[in-house]
Amino acid sequence: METVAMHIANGIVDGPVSALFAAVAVIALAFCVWRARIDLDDRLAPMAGLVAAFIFAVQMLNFQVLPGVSGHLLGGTLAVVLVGPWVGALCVSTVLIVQCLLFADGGLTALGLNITNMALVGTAAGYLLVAGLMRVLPKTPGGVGATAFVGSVVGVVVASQAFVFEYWLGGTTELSLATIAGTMAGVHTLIGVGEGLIAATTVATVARVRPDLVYALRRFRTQPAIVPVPVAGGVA
Amino acid sequence: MSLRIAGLTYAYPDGSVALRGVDLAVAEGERVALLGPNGAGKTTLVLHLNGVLHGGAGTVEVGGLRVDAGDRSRLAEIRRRVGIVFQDPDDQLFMPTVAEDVAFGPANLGLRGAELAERVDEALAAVGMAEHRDQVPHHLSFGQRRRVAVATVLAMRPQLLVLDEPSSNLDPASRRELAEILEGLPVTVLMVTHDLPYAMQLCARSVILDGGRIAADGPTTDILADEDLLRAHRLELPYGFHPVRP
Amino acid sequence: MSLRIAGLTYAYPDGSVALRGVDLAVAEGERVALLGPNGAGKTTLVLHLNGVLHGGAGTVEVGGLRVDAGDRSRLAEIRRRVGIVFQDPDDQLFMPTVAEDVAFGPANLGLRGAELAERVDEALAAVGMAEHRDQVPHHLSFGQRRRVAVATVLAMRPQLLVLDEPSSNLDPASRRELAEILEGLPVTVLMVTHDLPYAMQLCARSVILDGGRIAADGPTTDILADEDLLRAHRLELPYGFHPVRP
Amino acid sequence: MGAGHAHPLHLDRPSPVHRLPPQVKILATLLFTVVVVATPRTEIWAFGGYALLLAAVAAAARVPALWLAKRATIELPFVLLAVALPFAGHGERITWLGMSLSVDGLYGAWNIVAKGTLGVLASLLLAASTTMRDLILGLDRLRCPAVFTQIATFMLRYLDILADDARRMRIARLSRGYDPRFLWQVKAFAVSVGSLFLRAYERGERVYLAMVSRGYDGRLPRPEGGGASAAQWAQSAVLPASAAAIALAAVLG
Ligand SMILES: Nc1ncnc2c1ncn2[C@@H]1O[C@H](COP(=O)(O)OP(=O)(O)OP(=O)(O)O)[C@@H](O)[C@H]1O
Ligand SMILES: Nc1ncnc2c1ncn2[C@@H]1O[C@H](COP(=O)(O)OP(=O)(O)OP(=O)(O)O)[C@@H](O)[C@H]1O
Ligand SMILES: [Mg+2]
Ligand SMILES: [Mg+2]
Repeated sequence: METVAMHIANGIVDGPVSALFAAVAVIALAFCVWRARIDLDDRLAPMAGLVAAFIFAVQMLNFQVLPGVSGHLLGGTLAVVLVGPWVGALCVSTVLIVQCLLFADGGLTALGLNITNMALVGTAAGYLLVAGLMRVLPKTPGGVGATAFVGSVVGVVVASQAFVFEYWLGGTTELSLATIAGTMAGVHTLIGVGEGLIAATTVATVARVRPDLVYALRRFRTQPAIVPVPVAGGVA
Repeated sequence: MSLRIAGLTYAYPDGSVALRGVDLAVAEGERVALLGPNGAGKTTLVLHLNGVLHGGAGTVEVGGLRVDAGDRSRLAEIRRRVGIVFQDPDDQLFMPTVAEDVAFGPANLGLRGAELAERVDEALAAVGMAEHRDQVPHHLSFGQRRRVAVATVLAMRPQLLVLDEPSSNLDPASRRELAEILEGLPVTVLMVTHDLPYAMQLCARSVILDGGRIAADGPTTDILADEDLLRAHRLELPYGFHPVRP
Repeated sequence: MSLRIAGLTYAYPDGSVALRGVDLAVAEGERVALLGPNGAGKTTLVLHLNGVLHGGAGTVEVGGLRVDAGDRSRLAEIRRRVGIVFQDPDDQLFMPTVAEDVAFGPANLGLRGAELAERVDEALAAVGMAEHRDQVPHHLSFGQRRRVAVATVLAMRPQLLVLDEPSSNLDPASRRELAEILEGLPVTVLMVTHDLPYAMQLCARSVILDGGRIAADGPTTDILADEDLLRAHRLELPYGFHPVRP
Repeated sequence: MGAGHAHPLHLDRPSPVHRLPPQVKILATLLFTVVVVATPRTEIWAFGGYALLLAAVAAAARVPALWLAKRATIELPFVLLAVALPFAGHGERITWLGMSLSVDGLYGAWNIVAKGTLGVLASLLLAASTTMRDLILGLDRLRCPAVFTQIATFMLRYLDILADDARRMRIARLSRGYDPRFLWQVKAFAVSVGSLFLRAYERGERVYLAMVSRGYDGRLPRPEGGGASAAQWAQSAVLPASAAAIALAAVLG
């Protein structure tokens, strides 16, 4: 069976469930806006813009996962590592809104669903994993890179399962849920690996040259302003 | 607008130290040239004058107001008074057309309508770019982009004008025209330049910065006449140039 | 390596015509200065010399090989021979460290190991940037970036060296050192510059480009002595400069 | 993505639709899509009516049908899904040309194709007639929280920078003898993605500082006026209002 790419179109999930998730998205994003105010200082604003642009650019690259099945990257974990969970969720949502309005990618009425899956669920899963892993892994570029890789794979797969849940609630056609869940998980593991590789190299490069820009490393820094560059930890 | 810098120190996030305790005072209406070798810290110093860079030690005061990254309203007031022409015009231009880019600053100052249009026209005419007003800035030649960059700052009518290598990449006539504009402006000017004849022409006083420290400060004619001093800081008068007093 | 340009015409995708039939021949070993006002088309011309820009009318021949965007292997050969230092150093530098950036070109020419390392060291030493070899290029000062940009091209030992405003943003000592390097190289040089004294010092012949056309071509001393010609093309000798024959 | 912040789907035309303020267009598109999605899938003729409405808008906006058709292929993955549904669906089945098809699956396929296509066409018309900057202005006037418009403004700016830096890096590589056929390896690609990110960030940071130096405080200066007149609201309300009328007629009739 062909698999749904990540951006849900109009008419796949019925009206009431779409409306329900639109409400979920609005409430959750309002919370993120409130929390992001604390994070979003002068420097984080351009960083958030760049992360959004980067996600936007990589989402335009649709690549073939299996014959007949294409997918694209989601970028949630990358955002979380660089700008933190709250601003990260806002970055991904901004990309989804602009894509939906200007690129006709993802249905306008499915925007709530898409934001829930990609900007909230995927990002949250990625963040929890990153926060956990950063406690045990070394705080080096290699360590952050590895964290970003694992976080991306898990984040993408969890986001795809959120779609299965929504389809179970309000799918417009009855289909075998087990088949959908299995296919989505399989395909998105592959997408997740691709995404993980890009996220890991990007994050490791940034961590090596500008560790001050990596949100996930900030909590562990002793001196806030001037830190000598740590020696690279073996990631390309 | 006077300028007073005391004990300014700064290191970039990657650890390279660019300023190591700079003291400098510029009186209102003075035109001062800031000279020094590549990597001396000139651009880093310039970026402190309106709080774009901050976080090291030392203080900067503009017209009696202390530049403090924490105090946003005071910072906004300082940015109204201080105009900086960046060394790389690509950093300065970001709007979709030349005219919009020049209008950006004055519009942020609250200008609207005819008054705004007049400022834009005047600034573009001053740098000879009026006929390019509707073009995309990054589709211009490098020298044209630098001229627009100068216009974006002139349009704000700053009281302290800071220029980072304004004459580089300008054709000789534009270089002279810019000198004439600067000479006609009744404002304080701090000009970073490697073009010693230009410094001589425009600024009565020169300051040499090297290795993040002030190495010399005095009348331009004296500084440019001191060959040993110049040589010690990788400065020298160009081939064929014979200093004459203005 | 000789250069022959015939009837070269080019318009940018947005319709602005930058070159309107340029004819120019440079003999092997000659050093020629390319002068002209901002927006004359100098950079556009330079970018045709190794096929980065193409698609207009006319032909460019380098050492007898015609530059043809369709023929990849010939283009690769031409890019091996022609080294271009871009006007904006940010256009030139892209690798994570200075040394890797300088090594990029020679490595593409097939050099490896000790030979490669030697080329890199030599080029960095020539521009005085050896101690910055492990830094990130875009964390350097503007002038330092320009010096590294020159090194990336010197390391390839091109036979035709094209420099777009090489002296801008260099401190005066680096400006002279670059002149000495260029004078010592046994290669053909085409140098775009607004720095007329520099052109006088380095190039026996000068060409004026204006509005996409060649407006004058002759010995530099003659061209720089013709005040009316200079004035007609927004060129003029700087304040305090008195031309003396070298 | 360059001049005037147009985007690949923008068609620069002098038309009454292009001249409408962005906020009224966004709202009209949203309401229209909601009506379409809310229409029961069995009301087949209503969807024909919606298609006619969009055709009228396309004509007014001077957007060619072929252009729309080509851009609408973004929907293809869903159409493929729809084709599979009649085979995979459950419940009552009918036989057509020797194939056993699920009735629920057939309706499901129709539902996805019809609502999906109408939604994509409506968004395409919005995209064709609105630049990215206008869209952000429109969202701003619709009281979208400033965090979003600020991120979107920077995103827009960075897309230019990313494209520009990617182009510069490509020219720099080519000029120094790089032959992508030989050296296209995962590592080279990954390294260049990482350094592109960093480079774009640092350039963007400098641009941001330059904006701040000229008094930027998180909001682009709004072009004067720009509020929509009552007539403009009325004009754009025609689309969702007629759609709603069609929906009502279909459901009641
Ligand atoms: N973004 C940066 N990150 C790290 N180090 C930097 C950065 N920018 C500059 N530096 C370093 O700080 C020092 C001072 O640089 P600055 O740009 O202030 O020099 P400058 O005097 O303006 O030189 P130039 O005449 O070449 O423009 C140099 O050693 C440079 O390598
Ligand atoms: N990318 C571009 N797109 C459109 N037009 C361009 C572009 N780059 C340059 N132009 C135009 O082409 C003409 C020639 O530009 P070019 O950059 O070759 O000038 P130049 O002689 O190098 O000037 P300068 O001395 O300022 O560097 C100018 O009118 C310029 O506005
Ligand atoms: Mg500088
Ligand atoms: Mg040029």
